[in-house]
Amino acid sequence: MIDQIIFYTLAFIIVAMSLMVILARNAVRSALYLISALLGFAALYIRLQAELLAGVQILVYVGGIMVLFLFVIMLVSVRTMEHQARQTRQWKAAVVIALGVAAELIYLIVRGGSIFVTKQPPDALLTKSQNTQVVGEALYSTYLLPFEIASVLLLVAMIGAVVLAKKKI
Amino acid sequence: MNILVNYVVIPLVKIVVIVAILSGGIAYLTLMERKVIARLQHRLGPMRVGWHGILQPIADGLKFIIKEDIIPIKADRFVFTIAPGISLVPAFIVFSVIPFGPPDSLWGTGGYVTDVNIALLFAVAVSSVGVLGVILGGWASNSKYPLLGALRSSAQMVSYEVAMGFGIIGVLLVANSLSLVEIVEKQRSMGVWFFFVQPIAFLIYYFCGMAETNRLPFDLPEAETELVGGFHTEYSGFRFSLFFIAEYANMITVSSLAVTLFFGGWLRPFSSVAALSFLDIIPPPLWFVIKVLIFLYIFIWVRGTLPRFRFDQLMRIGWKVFLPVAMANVMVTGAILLKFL
Amino acid sequence: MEHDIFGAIDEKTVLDANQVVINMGPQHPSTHGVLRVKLTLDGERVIDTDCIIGYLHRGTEKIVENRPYAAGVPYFDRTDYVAAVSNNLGYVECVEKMLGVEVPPRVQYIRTMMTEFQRIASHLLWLGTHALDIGAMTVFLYAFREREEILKLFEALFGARLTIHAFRIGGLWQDLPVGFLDACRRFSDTIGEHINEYEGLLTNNRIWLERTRDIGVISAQDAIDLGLTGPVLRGSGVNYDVRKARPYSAYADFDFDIPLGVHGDTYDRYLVRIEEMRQSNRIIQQCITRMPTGPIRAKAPRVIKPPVGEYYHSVEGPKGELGYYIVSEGKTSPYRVRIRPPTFINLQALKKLVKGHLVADVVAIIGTLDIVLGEIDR
Amino acid sequence: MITTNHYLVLAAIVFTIGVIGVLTRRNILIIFMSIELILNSVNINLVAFSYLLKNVVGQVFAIFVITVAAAEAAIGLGIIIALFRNKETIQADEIDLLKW
Repeated sequence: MIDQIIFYTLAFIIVAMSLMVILARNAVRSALYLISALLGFAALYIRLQAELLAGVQILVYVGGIMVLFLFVIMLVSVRTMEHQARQTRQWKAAVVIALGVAAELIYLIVRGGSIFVTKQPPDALLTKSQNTQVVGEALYSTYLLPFEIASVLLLVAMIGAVVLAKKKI
Repeated sequence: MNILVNYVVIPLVKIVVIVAILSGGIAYLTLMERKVIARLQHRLGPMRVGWHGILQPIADGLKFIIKEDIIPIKADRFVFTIAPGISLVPAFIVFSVIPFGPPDSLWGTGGYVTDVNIALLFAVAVSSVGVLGVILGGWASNSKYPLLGALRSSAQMVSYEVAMGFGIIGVLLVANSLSLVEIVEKQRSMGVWFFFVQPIAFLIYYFCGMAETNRLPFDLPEAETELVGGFHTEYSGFRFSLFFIAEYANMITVSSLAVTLFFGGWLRPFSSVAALSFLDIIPPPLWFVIKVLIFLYIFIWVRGTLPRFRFDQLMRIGWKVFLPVAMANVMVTGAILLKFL
Repeated sequence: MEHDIFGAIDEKTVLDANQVVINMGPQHPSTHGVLRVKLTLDGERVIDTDCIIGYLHRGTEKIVENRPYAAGVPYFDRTDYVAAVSNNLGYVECVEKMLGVEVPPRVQYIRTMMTEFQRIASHLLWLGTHALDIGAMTVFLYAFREREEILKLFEALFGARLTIHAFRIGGLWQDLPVGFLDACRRFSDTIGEHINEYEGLLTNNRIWLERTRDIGVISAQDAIDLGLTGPVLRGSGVNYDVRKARPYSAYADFDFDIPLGVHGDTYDRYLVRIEEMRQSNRIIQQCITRMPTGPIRAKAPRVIKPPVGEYYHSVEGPKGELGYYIVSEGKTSPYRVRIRPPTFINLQALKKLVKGHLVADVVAIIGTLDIVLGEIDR
Repeated sequence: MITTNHYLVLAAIVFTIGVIGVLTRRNILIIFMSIELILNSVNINLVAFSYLLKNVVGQVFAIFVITVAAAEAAIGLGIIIALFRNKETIQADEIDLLKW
């Protein structure tokens, strides 16, 4: 019961905020709604016993990426464009196609859901205070190569961003 | 029924108590700041409201509430209105994971609202949300000085967060846990405060904490003599006071985390030395408060002494001094732990 | 870029993605009054500055042209209102020069002493506000503590604290009150320690050094070309001080040094002013010990009608060469009075000094120029 | 009773919202934020399966996704700034040099 209340509340928040992201007139408002949605995601992760991920989500997404977004939004003063049309010309077709895809996805999930063992919510995935450790172990043993690649990716992105944004180096 | 009591009633009571204490503490922190700064400057500070200005915070609070709440006509009303809240709420939320007393205190419910296994990450992550309030407030004012302040703060807070995070990792390596309660327990079982194990990490954490809370010498986002108050230039009355409270709450957060991570939280000094057990006459939460007060005093002391950095100098120190030193600290700590333990 | 007199911001600059035009002042805590600086910024870097002045214009020069000579003195309290004594001295001595009046030595000594007190007071105010602009708030209150003592001395001798009307043409309003010299001695014995206190907070402070070193550098040649005077000029190493170059009052009698800077940056100007306070104190001490006795008024005519001609007299104010150019037609009021305001001319250097620096440096540079808008706008 | 299906459906909905945002909005920044939504919906799937299978791999991959999102945000926003400098617009359909 509590489970359901929590899930549906969070789901409602996430969906509503996601909708607001794409409907808002102003990019800053959009960012604000996206932040709310991201916090909702973080709460869901806690619900799914991925505490580390929840923390990372808030730290990296809300405290980092969204700050970057707001920074850029402020730099490219978007207010001047508030009065122009929000949508591109092909928006009706886009919505129809996207909804079609969604219907298909949901149909498949519901029909194919029985493939998954969905009878019981399993016991605690991992006992308290070990989630971080287990994720860390996986990252540094089995997934060491992807981890290193990710770090290189970040380095490349950093250099790329500097090169792109800097007028003269 | 038991669940209801354990997971709703008891935490709720604790939350109410902590929020009440914190609000009062913040109010009197402003008085403490004014008094301490005044003493540093051969002044008396507030003297009129009550005995030696003891009721000054109440008068200030009242003034903030009854002042007109001005919203500039060109401002983005919605964002402008909620920005102080965004800044304030995370500052308070962090206290949900900070332990004020040992787990067996308070009739076995623990001297904290909750002990989560990612408490430290949670604290750092949530306090990083507060910067959004500053940025949005500066943007929504639709005025140039606040915008400059917002730009400064977004750059400053993001970069100091990185160094701060690396500083904390040093503690994590030693403590082997993200739970703040366990970190303190570890300091008890090791018989030494982590400050003596990780002095560099502490210094980095504390300086970055000063930067994160926009205090001198890092108060560039609000620099009143440059940016006329920075992001809160256009704010007045109650909304301004929310930003103000958030800043002071953040000061308490940084001090509390510093105490918890580096100075043994609620532990008395030399908790492993039995000969000093007479110190136990002071209850653990009080030890915690005493230590926090010392750090708050240092905040104020620094403000009374130092000039302000310039923006490029600030960024240079963050990226070129604190971050490399913090990283080196992590590596050296890791190497020592691997070699000897 | 042309701008109209009200400094209206033209649209193109606003739309340029990289540049922001920002108004610093006239209501800004660090523009020391009502200076308005229009900054063109690229991020936080200053590309261009425009000073817009005149918010405090009261037409002092024109008013004085319609007053008797003696009635002109109080108006000059209000030009550089933090250094009223120096302003009075310049005007009074200029008129005395026109009349050919020789004032008694006691008057000269008192005038010199009070002017040096005024220099210390003015520098203290500068130090306090300059430090506050850079963020060191405690120095501000320390400096004001000592300035208060000086203002008390002024009150005892002149009857007022800020706009003093210190001197009269031909002498003084009253002789030194009883115990005044002792009070002066007490002050002058302690000020040295207090100056050490300020220096302890600032001179070797890393942040202070970072904020002031190599900020707003001006070379000796540029400083001369711009006509800068006072500590701003001496900070660049040019040895020019009216007190030494063209001694007036009793300055020829005293021993004092002119501190000089080397690099011409904000830090050097800071050091120069700090040292000037010490030197002023030296002069004060010499004044106290060698204070002559005698009359406090010269024989000046009751109705002042200087002979026809043009006269210029300048003194070393706290902020630079403070000159008075008076044209007389032989009537009871001057035909033309023109002040050479040191800060008005020093302010010209702002554009040059600020270029390429950050917004925070603009504040430091305005502070280091030690401007007073009462004098700039007159 | 909340099953994995619930999470999957939620993820699908958010994914669709993101796709609609990308396809319909003109403001590049909002398109970008829609992409973040899509990435997050994928993360929900990963974490939900991680929970279901009692396997931490899902969370590991979610962390990789967040890493990629961070890299992408840095680069993307850099591109937007460069674009804005040159074109003075951030409307997607005004940047159409590659169109016929």
